[in-house]
Amino acid sequence: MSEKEMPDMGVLREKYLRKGMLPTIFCNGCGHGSSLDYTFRAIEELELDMDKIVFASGIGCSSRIPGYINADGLHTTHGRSIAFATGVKAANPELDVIVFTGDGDATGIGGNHFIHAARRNIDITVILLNNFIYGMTGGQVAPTSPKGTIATTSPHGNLEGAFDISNLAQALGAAYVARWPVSYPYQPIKSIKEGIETKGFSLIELMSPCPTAYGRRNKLGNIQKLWEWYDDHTMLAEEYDKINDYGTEAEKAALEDKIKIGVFQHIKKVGFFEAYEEQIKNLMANDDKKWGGV
Amino acid sequence: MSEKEMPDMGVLREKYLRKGMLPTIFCNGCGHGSSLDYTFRAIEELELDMDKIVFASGIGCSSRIPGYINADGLHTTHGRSIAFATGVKAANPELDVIVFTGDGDATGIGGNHFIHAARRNIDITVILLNNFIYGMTGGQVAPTSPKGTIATTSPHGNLEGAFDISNLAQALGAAYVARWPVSYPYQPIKSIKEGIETKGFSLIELMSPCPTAYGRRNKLGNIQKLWEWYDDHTMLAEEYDKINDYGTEAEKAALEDKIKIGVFQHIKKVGFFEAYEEQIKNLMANDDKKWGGV
Amino acid sequence: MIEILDDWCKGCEICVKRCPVEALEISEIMNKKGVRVPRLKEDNKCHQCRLCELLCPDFAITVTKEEKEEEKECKLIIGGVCAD
Amino acid sequence: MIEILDDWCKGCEICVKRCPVEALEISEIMNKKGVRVPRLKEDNKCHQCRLCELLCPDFAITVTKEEKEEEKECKLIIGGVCAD
Amino acid sequence: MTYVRDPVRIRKILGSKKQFIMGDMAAAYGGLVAGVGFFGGYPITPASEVAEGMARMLPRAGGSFIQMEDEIASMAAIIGGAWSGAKTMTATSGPGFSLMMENYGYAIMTETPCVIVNVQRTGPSTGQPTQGAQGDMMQTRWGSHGDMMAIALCPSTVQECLDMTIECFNLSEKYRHPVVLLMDGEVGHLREKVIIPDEDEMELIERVEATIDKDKFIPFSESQTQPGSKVPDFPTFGSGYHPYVTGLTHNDMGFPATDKQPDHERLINRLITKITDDREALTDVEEIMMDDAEVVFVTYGASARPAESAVRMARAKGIKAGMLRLKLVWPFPEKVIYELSKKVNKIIVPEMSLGQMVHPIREFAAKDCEVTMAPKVGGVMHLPIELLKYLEEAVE
Amino acid sequence: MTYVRDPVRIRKILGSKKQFIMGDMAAAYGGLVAGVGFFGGYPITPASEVAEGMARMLPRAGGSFIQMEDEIASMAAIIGGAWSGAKTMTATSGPGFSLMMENYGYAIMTETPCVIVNVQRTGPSTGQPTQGAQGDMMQTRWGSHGDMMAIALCPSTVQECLDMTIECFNLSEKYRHPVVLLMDGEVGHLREKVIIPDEDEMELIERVEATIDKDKFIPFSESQTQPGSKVPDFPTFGSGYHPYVTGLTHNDMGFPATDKQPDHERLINRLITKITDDREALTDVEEIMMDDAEVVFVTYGASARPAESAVRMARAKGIKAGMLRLKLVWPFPEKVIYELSKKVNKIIVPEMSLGQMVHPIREFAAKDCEVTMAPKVGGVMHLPIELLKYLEEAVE
Amino acid sequence: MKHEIQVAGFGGQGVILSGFIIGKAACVFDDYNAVQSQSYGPEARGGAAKTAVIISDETIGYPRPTSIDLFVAMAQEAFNSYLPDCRDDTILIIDPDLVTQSDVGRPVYKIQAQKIAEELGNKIVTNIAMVGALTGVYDFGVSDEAVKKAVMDSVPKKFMDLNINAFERGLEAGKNARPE
Amino acid sequence: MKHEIQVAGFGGQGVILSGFIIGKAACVFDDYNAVQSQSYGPEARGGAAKTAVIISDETIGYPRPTSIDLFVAMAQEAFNSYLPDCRDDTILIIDPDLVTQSDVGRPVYKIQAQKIAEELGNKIVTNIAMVGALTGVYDFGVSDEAVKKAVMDSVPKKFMDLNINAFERGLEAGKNARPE
Ligand SMILES: Cc1ncc(C[n+]2csc(CCOP(=O)(O)OP(=O)(O)O)c2C)c(N)n1
Ligand SMILES: Cc1ncc(C[n+]2csc(CCOP(=O)(O)OP(=O)(O)O)c2C)c(N)n1
Ligand code: SF4
Ligand code: SF4
Ligand code: SF4
Ligand code: SF4
Ligand code: SF4
Ligand code: SF4
Ligand SMILES: [Mg+2]
Ligand SMILES: [Mg+2]
Repeated sequence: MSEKEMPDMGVLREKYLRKGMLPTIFCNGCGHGSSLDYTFRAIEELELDMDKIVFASGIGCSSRIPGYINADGLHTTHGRSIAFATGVKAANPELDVIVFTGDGDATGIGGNHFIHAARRNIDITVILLNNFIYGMTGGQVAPTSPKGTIATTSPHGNLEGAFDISNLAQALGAAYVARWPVSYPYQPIKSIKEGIETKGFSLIELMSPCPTAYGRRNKLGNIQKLWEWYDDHTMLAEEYDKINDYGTEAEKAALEDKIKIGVFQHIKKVGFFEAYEEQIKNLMANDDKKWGGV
Repeated sequence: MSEKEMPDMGVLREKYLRKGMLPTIFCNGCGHGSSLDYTFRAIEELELDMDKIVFASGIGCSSRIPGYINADGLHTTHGRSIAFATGVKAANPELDVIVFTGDGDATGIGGNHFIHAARRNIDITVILLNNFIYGMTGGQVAPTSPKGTIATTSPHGNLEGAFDISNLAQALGAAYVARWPVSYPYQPIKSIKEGIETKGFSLIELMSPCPTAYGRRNKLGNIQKLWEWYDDHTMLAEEYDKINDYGTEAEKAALEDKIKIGVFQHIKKVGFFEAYEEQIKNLMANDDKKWGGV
Repeated sequence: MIEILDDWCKGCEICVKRCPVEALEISEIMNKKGVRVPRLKEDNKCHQCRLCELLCPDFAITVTKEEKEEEKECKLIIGGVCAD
Repeated sequence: MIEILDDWCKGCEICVKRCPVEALEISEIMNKKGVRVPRLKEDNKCHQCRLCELLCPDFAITVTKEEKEEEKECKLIIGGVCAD
Repeated sequence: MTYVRDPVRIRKILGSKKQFIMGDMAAAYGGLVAGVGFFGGYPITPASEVAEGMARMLPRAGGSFIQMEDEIASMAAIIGGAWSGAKTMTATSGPGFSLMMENYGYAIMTETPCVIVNVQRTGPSTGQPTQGAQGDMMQTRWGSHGDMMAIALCPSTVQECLDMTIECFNLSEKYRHPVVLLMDGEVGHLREKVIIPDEDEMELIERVEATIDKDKFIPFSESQTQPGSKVPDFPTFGSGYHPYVTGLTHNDMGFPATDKQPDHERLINRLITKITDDREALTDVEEIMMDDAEVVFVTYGASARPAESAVRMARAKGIKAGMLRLKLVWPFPEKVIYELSKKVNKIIVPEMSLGQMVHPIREFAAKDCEVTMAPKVGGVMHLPIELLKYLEEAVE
Repeated sequence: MTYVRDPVRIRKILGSKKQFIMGDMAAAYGGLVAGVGFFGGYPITPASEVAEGMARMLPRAGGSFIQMEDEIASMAAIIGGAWSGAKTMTATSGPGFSLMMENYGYAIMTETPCVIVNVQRTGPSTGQPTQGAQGDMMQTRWGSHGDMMAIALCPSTVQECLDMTIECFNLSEKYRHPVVLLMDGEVGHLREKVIIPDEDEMELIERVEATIDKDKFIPFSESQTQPGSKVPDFPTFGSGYHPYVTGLTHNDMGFPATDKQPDHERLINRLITKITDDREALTDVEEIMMDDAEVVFVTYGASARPAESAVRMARAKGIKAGMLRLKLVWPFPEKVIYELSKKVNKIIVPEMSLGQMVHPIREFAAKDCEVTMAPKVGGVMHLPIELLKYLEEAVE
Repeated sequence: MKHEIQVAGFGGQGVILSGFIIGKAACVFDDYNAVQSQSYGPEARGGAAKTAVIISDETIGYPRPTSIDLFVAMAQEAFNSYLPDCRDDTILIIDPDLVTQSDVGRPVYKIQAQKIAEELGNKIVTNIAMVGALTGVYDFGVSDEAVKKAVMDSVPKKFMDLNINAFERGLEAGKNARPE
Repeated sequence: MKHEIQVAGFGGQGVILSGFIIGKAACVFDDYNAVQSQSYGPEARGGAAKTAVIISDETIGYPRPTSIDLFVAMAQEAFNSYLPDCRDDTILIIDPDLVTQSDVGRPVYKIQAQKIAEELGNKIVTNIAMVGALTGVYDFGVSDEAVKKAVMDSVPKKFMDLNINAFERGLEAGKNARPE
């Protein structure tokens, strides 16, 4: 329906935001709010019925997002949103389930649910706001924090390797995987749309600036500089791969500093609940045959 | 020291087995016992001091293995062995830590600890006995069970995608990753040796036949047939990849039925605790300078 | 026309810095929280590309496509448009 | 020489089936658990490759490298060798 | 679409009316009969058979079974499923129950109806996996952080495993609270005769769904349609009510109120009093030879069986023994115990633990009535003669 | 090599002797002073500052800090670390504490010394993350499945946060038991003066390591070197003793005995009585104006502070009020409470919960002494005047 | 009326199923009460298996055996381990091919159940033959017909005939058996 | 002797630090007891911030203020919200650039702390200037010198001079200020 023009923010606010919950609790310059904006626009373009979408989340700044949406919201326990979402979907596969989660929520404490949902190809859309840090609790090191990160719990510099979440999801065969910085509006909107439309497990990893708990401590400058950081430190997957394959040594070395972005995976797979419904249908038909109809 | 000859089983039993715990509780034809044999031989070849190795495990048939070893043993809670092992190593990095775990233990309930240890490059050796099933509890479906598997909790056929554990570890950048069936003795021994020697996180995935809870229900025949199954259903990685890249369509289609085996990854990386010791040394030196010596 | 929901604006200046034609500026107007909120410059080349609306992390900007001539007037609409 | 720790043997027959020279067979000897345990065949080509020892999942087989001539004798050593 | 219970189909799946089955399986039957639409579980001895029964039967009834990645996820998934409108269930044993504690609290906080079967085994820790016990009684009441209340039932027979599972669902729907069936491994792995109730032989309480005008709907306060009920009407996901469900302290509208003392007090008081107001109505005990009893067992679960045998043996010897069996253990039947303690000389509490329910019993007993433990640990039931000895000693 | 405590270095890292710090930070200081060699934790409000303090200081002292992937892993890691010979520690709050319940039970079962700081916040569930509470008191005692005993201390001041952390380590080493410092968010986030003890101003109890001949060593039975102690000597990993540590029921040698009733009974009895035998010796209470008191508060943690103020206000009004503060809450000081209840007319239990410790207090109080709750929930301490009212009403 | 029957052997012999059949016969195909309990080895990985069935016309309180009327042993270890739990006059049945040392100074019924099964072509029905045998030897108040129905109700359709044959051959052997 | 001081403003203004400095001055650089407590907004994400310090020469029981002697407001919202907690004679200090409406019918000390900080080149030391000011305005028993030491002990070495200047300028302003 992209022919229809996108309504303006006044209209979107009225339609999608939960009255009485705004403004958000997010800090000045936090990127999390933008991801919600993009989600509204994706939903608007898809003309989905907001009565039939459930927004689930765990705990974290990012996980506060469903609180702002005028729709069914399930703000669960830290790290478990995907497991809750699996249940929501299992009990009523007709509902669309969109999970908002953080890097810590989804891959720190919640890593297991994340990988199992991807493996099972559970038909949900996960919008993961990666700010490389535990924002809500004040800036502890996250499994996504780059080596050397200064955080309240890595005051001498982080020594751990970081998860590349999209890469992990890809390795697990997720049906849809994309990564973008929130500072790019159009690509996230498109990816969220595609993610929702994809059968099976979709991950949209949005890199979201956290000036308070990450930027400040890691000398990434003020809000503006932090938002700009992504311009210099990201590269489209195609280009990245090309350099990686055919680039000069110097070009390759420069990749060290770059995060790959783009749509990494988009495959047609039977969603778990599709397969399940099929199995149920067959079992019932079998029984009916055996019993001569119920 | 491979020049020195391997002592015979009589000697190995005396040296490595814990008196009073044998015979094992494993079923007739279970492959788990062999993995322990291979481990002894790897340790024997490396001439390691059994006083300085800790064997940790979670819960499951596979996780019973440390009980049979005459060494420090930590039989923990289901799924958590790798987290316990991380603590063992953190508090005394001089100890070698070998984790015995099952597919359910390590990647079902314990998946999160597994991926985080790999990410951190925790310097432990994980010997994972993959029997595609929850053996100890009587044959429930595992995250490794192939699609269609009949298990007590997938009586109508498993619909979930299966983890390829080695592939997952590889994607996480584990320092050492190898997979073999236990029916091949020499390769596992070599891989266990290499795994122990490798700095950082090593995974040796051993496919272990479970006649009781897996083979029987999935019509893989008697013990013999089940052990032979691996001969027909595995292919060396190099060969597999070659076919995948250059094979005919028919050849490629035949890969469907094959599990890749071999050493998939073997890279030099600084182990987490190596890096940590370095950081501690620097911090202390700094303080000493500041204070003019302690 | 650009409407700013002043009380939702936190003052990040993303809109100001990312407007392709530098049409916005931080004004003297302070909202409840003491934040100085952005406004279209007196003299601006805003072509209603909506980038500011899209990027504002706080749902504070509305770009309504109206005729150029109406724009001046619209700048005066401030605060409280949608909050309840 | 092949020693079998009879009471540890569970009777899987891996040793029998995987011996490259088919030197082993299931004997009439029953252990405590009622399992018939393997033995070298009367007439065997065992070349002490140790595969059976390596593969036995129950640590029940010991292949001790000794002179061929001693082998016959060794076959008689059964059960209880190492258990306490 | 949310699962719709089809009683005819379910009855056919279950088969003949009279069966010889395990306690675990009876719980699965009970769940099916009650109308479970989604079961999420993780295997663990001695509870796996509940999940296995469900895996076999539920998809044939049109519902779904998922073996989740662990017990945390199981608990999470059944809560999620409940919000989609289904009756949901899980089953576990001690180690898994411990892992569920955080989400158990979440279910309480969010007023989510669901049923947890805990087939207790010998703990602590991995303990004795195949041996039954009654060591998770207090955990059910106190195991999650913060203020909470519990509803829990204890079956003593396989028939009760079935009937009480249905009862658990009824209470769960009525109070919008996670209800625990505190089975023990002894009963769970016992086979006995059960009679499968027909539709007209049982009562099913169904969730009160929100029906009020959407603008007027208040999701987390007293019911807007059931006068006098402190249990809010349920705004099923997908029905357009757009509730915001959170484990944070929330106001009546469901919005976070994390620094508002009055909101918290109001919420927590309601969450607890919605149950404790009915404490006496909920009380469910069985009395054996209590009329003139002077020394009594207060029991529950498997322990009630040797205790009953011991009481009969004691009566044969002329001892005025009796037994009070708690079928519902939480909320604790304070008044019954108090009144009992006024009437009898001595209360003996046989438990397959070092003593758990004995604590509230002692707390609520009048002080002139002696309350004694009769613990038995290690996965073995009390022998009737062991318990007889307690009675004999009491009257010596 | 296992961490070796260097008191001089630690003292320098901590800085001046008199400081103005938070309760959380004081716990980190206490851990450092006690000789923690490994801290594994996961952030959570209001406990994160303990981990943050450790992250900053511990590596400088030569120890290691790891932020684990969750609280389950944190608890696992500190148990593993303890077996490598280090003193180990974690810190969390309600939701994390709930997640630790399984491994907490494992630590009890395997007799692993370690310290858990729980900075309690308002629950249940996510509740009010930034608000203090005292809602995990009973969970500490009953939160894991199966039979268990707890050792837990409650600080009322920041100085006590430091001192009691050291005490927790001492008890943990002495009894080989996971010990819980049950702070509340109020005290945890309060700043006060603390005096850092010098080496000669404190006593540190160190682990009794196994020294006996390896062949004669019995890993899970009474001590072989400390006559009369039920606590076995500790066979540190790497020292050649080759213990097999399991959460399964095990015999004295540590081997699984999962179907042996006597082994289980023996083990569990020892695990519990090694602590409860010392119940009276462990009892640690503070008495305020108790000599002639007729109505008393029994308190602990932050609540003791407004209670003390209220007692002083009451005394000024001529009311014979007093206060008994429990510094060690578990094992429960049964005798002290019983004796107190014999002496006074009324016991009032102010708690930042709907009432938790009031249950054992009521259980162990003589029945002629009235025991009343004085609950306050929602993250706010009782006001002294609120508590004064309870006293006034009591004497009316 | 109350009967306590204990059957013991190795895991994999179908010992539990045999108890199940007896209990089911009593309460589904006849109208008694029955309880069946079982004991596992450490983790149910092979090893010993034991089941006890109590049949009564009254409600059954304590569900474990306290006074065993009939003990069936299908393995030597089981026989040795559980004989002490029996009364002096407990009826004993063994399969002499599985329990070779049964000389305990009192009469024992010897039923070659495994042999019967092998003759029928599949060792797997040893337990069913033994169910037949014990029904023949010991009258626990349930008709042969009811037990047979319980067998039929408890085995896979495919192997129905085999199982019925095993049961009947066992029953016959039981009826003809005399204690030795 | 007992003093209760409350400082309130926005998150990010260093309100908590200012309370910390006062408490530290009292108990580390002088010999009193002090407790500092703080209140957070929902999840400490910006929003309001408030801290209270109690200074006493006796043990401090209840650690939250019950009778505020001095209230310092560094934001309008804070002023409005917490004024009701004050006594009628509580001394009030505001920064008139941050609290523009302070006309509550009673005298208020007005200290342009933010302006002082801006003049010194960095708004970030507003809180330190305010610490100086309140020390100048209100005698809570702790010497100026002790407060200064606490400032020096609590700020990064790099910004020592800036902070000392801010403190001293604030102190002077405080000493000279008269309630308006
Ligand atoms: C069981 C549990 N452990 C810890 C916490 C504390 N906690 C709340 S949010 C959070 C981190 C969130 O990080 P992330 O998911 O990255 O979200 P962000 O705030 O960065 O958007 C933590 C550790 C909790 N609420 N529950
Ligand atoms: C918390 C918890 N949940 C469940 C169990 C039950 N349990 C024990 S072992 C096991 C599965 C083990 O499977 P795997 O790791 O694959 O080992 P295997 O037995 O197949 O070798 C399960 C679910 C448990 N002990 N603890
Ligand atoms: S702490 Fe970071 S992630 Fe959280 S609201 Fe602030 S800027 Fe956003
Ligand atoms: S159940 Fe399977 S994995 Fe376990 S011991 Fe038996 S064969 Fe091995
Ligand atoms: S609509 Fe475009 S041009 Fe106009 S102000 Fe916004 S960003 Fe600038
Ligand atoms: S982007 Fe939005 S919040 Fe930021 S300054 Fe502009 S209007 Fe304000
Ligand atoms: S040593 Fe080799 S040849 Fe000899 S029996 Fe064993 S496998 Fe056969
Ligand atoms: S491989 Fe070992 S266990 Fe198997 S039959 Fe041979 S000796 Fe016995
Ligand atoms: Mg984050
Ligand atoms: Mg397995």
